[in-house]
Amino acid sequence: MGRPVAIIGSGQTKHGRRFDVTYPELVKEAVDAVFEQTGISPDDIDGVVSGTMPSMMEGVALTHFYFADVLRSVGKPILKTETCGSTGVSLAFTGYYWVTSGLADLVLVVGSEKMHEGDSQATMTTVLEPFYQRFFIAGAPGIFSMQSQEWSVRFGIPEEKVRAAATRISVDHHNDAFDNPFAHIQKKLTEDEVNNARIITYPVRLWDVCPNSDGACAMLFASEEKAKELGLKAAWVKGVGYSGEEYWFGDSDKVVWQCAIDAARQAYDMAGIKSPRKELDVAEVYNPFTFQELLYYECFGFCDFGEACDLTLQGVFSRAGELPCDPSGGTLCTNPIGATGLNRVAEAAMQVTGQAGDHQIPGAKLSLAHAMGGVDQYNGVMILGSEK
Amino acid sequence: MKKDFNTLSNVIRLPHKYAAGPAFTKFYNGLKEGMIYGTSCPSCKKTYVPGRSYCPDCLNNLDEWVEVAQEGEVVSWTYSDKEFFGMPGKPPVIVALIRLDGTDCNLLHLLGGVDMGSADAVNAAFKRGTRVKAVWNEEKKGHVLDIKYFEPI
Amino acid sequence: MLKFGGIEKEDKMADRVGIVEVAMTPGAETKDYFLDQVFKTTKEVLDKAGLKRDEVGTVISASSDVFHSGMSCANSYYWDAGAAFLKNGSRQDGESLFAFIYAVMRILSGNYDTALVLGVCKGSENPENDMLTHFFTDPFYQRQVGLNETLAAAIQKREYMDRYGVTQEQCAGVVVKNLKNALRNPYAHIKKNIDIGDVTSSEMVMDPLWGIECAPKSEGIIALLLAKEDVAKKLTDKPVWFRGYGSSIDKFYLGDRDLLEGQLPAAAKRAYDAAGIKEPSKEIDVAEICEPYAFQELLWYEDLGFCGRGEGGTFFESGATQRDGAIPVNPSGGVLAMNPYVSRGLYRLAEGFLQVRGQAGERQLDKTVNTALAHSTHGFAGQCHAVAVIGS
Amino acid sequence: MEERRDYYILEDEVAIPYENAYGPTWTRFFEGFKEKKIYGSRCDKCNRVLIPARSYCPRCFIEIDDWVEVSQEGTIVSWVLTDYEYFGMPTKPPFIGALIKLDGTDSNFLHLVGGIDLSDAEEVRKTIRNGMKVRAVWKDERKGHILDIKYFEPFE
Repeated sequence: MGRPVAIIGSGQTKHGRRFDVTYPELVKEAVDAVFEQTGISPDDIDGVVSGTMPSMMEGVALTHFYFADVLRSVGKPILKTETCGSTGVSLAFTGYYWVTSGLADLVLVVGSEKMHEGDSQATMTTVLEPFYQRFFIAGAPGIFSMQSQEWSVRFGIPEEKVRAAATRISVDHHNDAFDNPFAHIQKKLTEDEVNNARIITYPVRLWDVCPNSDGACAMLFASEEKAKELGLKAAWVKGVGYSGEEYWFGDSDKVVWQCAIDAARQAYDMAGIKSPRKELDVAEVYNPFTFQELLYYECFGFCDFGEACDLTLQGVFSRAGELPCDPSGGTLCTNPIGATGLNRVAEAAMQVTGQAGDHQIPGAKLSLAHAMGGVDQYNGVMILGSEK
Repeated sequence: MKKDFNTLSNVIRLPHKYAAGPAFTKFYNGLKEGMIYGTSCPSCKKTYVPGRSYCPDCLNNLDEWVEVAQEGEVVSWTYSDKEFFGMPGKPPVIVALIRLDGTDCNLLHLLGGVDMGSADAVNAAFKRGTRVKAVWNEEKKGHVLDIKYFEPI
Repeated sequence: MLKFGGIEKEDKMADRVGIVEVAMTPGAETKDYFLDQVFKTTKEVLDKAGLKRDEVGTVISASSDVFHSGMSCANSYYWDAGAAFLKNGSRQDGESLFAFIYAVMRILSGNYDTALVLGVCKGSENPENDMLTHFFTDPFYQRQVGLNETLAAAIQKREYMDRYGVTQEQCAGVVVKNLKNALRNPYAHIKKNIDIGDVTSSEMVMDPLWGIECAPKSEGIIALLLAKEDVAKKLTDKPVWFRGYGSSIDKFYLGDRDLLEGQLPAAAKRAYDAAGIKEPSKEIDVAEICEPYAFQELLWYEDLGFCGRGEGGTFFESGATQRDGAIPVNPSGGVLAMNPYVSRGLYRLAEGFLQVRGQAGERQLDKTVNTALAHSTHGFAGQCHAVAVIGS
Repeated sequence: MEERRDYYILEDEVAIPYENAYGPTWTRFFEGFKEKKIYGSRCDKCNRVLIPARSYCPRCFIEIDDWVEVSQEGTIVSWVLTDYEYFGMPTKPPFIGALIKLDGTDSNFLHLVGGIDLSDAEEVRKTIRNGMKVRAVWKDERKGHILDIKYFEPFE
């Protein structure tokens, strides 16, 4: 094991259609926020990690060049991490490894996306090669619909029950988002509105799907000595896990989803977690689609396969439940892709440091953050704790 | 780029809408009026052009807008008589760094108003420090190339 | 003891990281399918080390979407071809030495015994590099003026000649040296025996840059296997050790920068400090420098501390950087001979590795090579630099 | 946050041309298509038949050169009806994308399910289900392209 690593602050932008600023200006908002919140001088940073999803989504390639000034990285070492949808959590891993390896004491990590400047589905089409898969997968909704459909059929969960559980998740999270000042979509929804919303790709309806958001998230990773010296509240990195599967969508099972199971297992092993539902106080699960959140409960061992719908309907994963999931409203309400995973980590860190404001889970000491990327291809999980 | 083995053409098309934000909007609006705007940083006292919302040195937010001189000195340039992707207009073209009077950075723009028949001719017309001034298009659309080029004074 | 991906590990940090093996493709266009090439290269490096796929700890790759055959989220595509099935991996964008240092970090953390580092760029499937570097620009200002990497380099070159009296002949000399060195390199893409007159009489692409002074667009898939000290010693008799690394990035707008006082000295200082190098020109036995434009090699000599400011041209003329000089630079032929944009940094590192191991074939230097430097740059006029020092 | 209408928005569309090499693997696979044959490859080690045919097994990480012609019939593993359109979409909606387990293979083949009326989604959902048998329907004119198979059509 390397040195202990602490997250000592995070900054998020307000999310939405941010045509009031340029892309670097948006990034600057998050970076400025984390320095303001912590009182740390940018001069004290040893290095910077930057990341977006595919940089061509916004029509600018290798965006660390574009953001060099606003990242406060001029004259400093820089890394640029990109792993598709899981970029955010991979960014956090890069910050973690830079510090735990002993090569840096204080690292700034920044994720961003300005999705309204591009076309997300058109971009995702280019994740698929032109020989074979590109013709058959209709953007992200198509993939997730196939996955959730296969899952519910395999475990014999009645369509109505899946719908009811997904609706519960949608209504709850859109409600939760009112308590998150950074959230993009804040909307009071009734069950009827969700159930009868426009179909995107069956069974996915409008309110089952995350929005396109513009936003950025910045975070500071510090060594133990540095964290003590600065005297800031720390969320300690207790575990990291990441796993990826074959590129071809048909090569691996997306229901008993090995890369999701493995990512969580690696992180739990490292954090010494045996019984995640009991031991975790809060989870920020990457939930671009309501149905996928249900599947993650099962893959992450929050419950057995086939149980997620029942437990969701019993309120186990609600704000007041046994293991609250996405009290921030999650990806479902806010999705600036390259920042989304980092938002999950920021929220998980805020929870265990008691800084989550109106969506604080009282007494949270151990939290999980997660992101997913590729064509249902990889998952990353980070466990944070209030104690080293 | 036809190859002697079988390839599949894979043309990536992506639509974009770039938010110019207040700073570029103000800069473009200035160009429409035939003015070049910069911003000054209250801490380092430097003036940057194009005007922008933050100082690249201090990272302060900037809101002190100043109209800058339309004359300055050539710092460096390159001449090309070949077409290249993204080229402004048709060849030949001279792209240059120009230090406008009173500013503290170089403006990337075009040189012109000289014989552009060959590199030798161009290199005879310009030297480091050659004084140049902005030449504007008749019709100004709020675009960087509303300034047609900078020509020797 | 902790478990990572099913492998039991000792609960302690690693102190040294060694490069165990390397495999790479030649630069020329092939009709091979992308994934087949990635698989073959990855398999080759594992076979050389006698390692099975499931024994690999972590996989860190470098690739960049615009330089990636028209595929976004580049690492999705080659994830399994790069041996990463059900592994904990990640990817760096733009610069492959970034992937190297990230892999080093993962081993130093103690979480992994071995790391596979990949650089992936099938240049033959991409349009011209400058069509892609054009998209490094901001959409509002520099893109409208047509900026790309060659254009930025041409402007930088004129400033360099103007401020320090560096001559066209000196720049041409770099082309001659590197393309000639490449004749010995089976992995090089462009190799030629030419003289200075051939260069100075060739066509200008962007005055004052000749076309031949600009790096080509090459194919390059490369894999290196790294391991912590005790594992490295088990896997090979001749590990080459990581000694130091540094990187640094400059401001974005070309006009906000002094193009001759860039960030390479800062990057180099970090690497030298980590490696304990005080006099680079004496302590470094071979340097592999990233010179996508020939004149940049001269400027980078200065920035790396091989000679004083403005002396790059005369230093070159002294012969110091020739194969038989005091500090040979780019015995592989450098980037002028082989330019797979994203993976070129790892190609520099691989050449340094082979030279230290004494396995550089015909291009092996006629002296003991203990310490090698690998440098890479990307962005306009060297906006970002990375330097790695490795040694026996 | 509200968009400020008085700030400029620069609109642009980029088209970047790439040329992707088929290489021996795709060439052989698509040559098969011209002759109405679907090829998979069998891994010597895990004995799985993988489709599309390929040169290596991602899990065993060994080279494969055992090409086998696979069945043109199989079962639907999962499917999705797509009836929305976005920029640059390569297949015009409505269409059904599906994972199909071809008989005797060990990975799922991604392709279209068709040959039925797609205009009414409710009707489609009554017709198509997981586990349903489907078979390949070929185009008359085949160019060595993935869409030489028009779609897979249900049969019982």
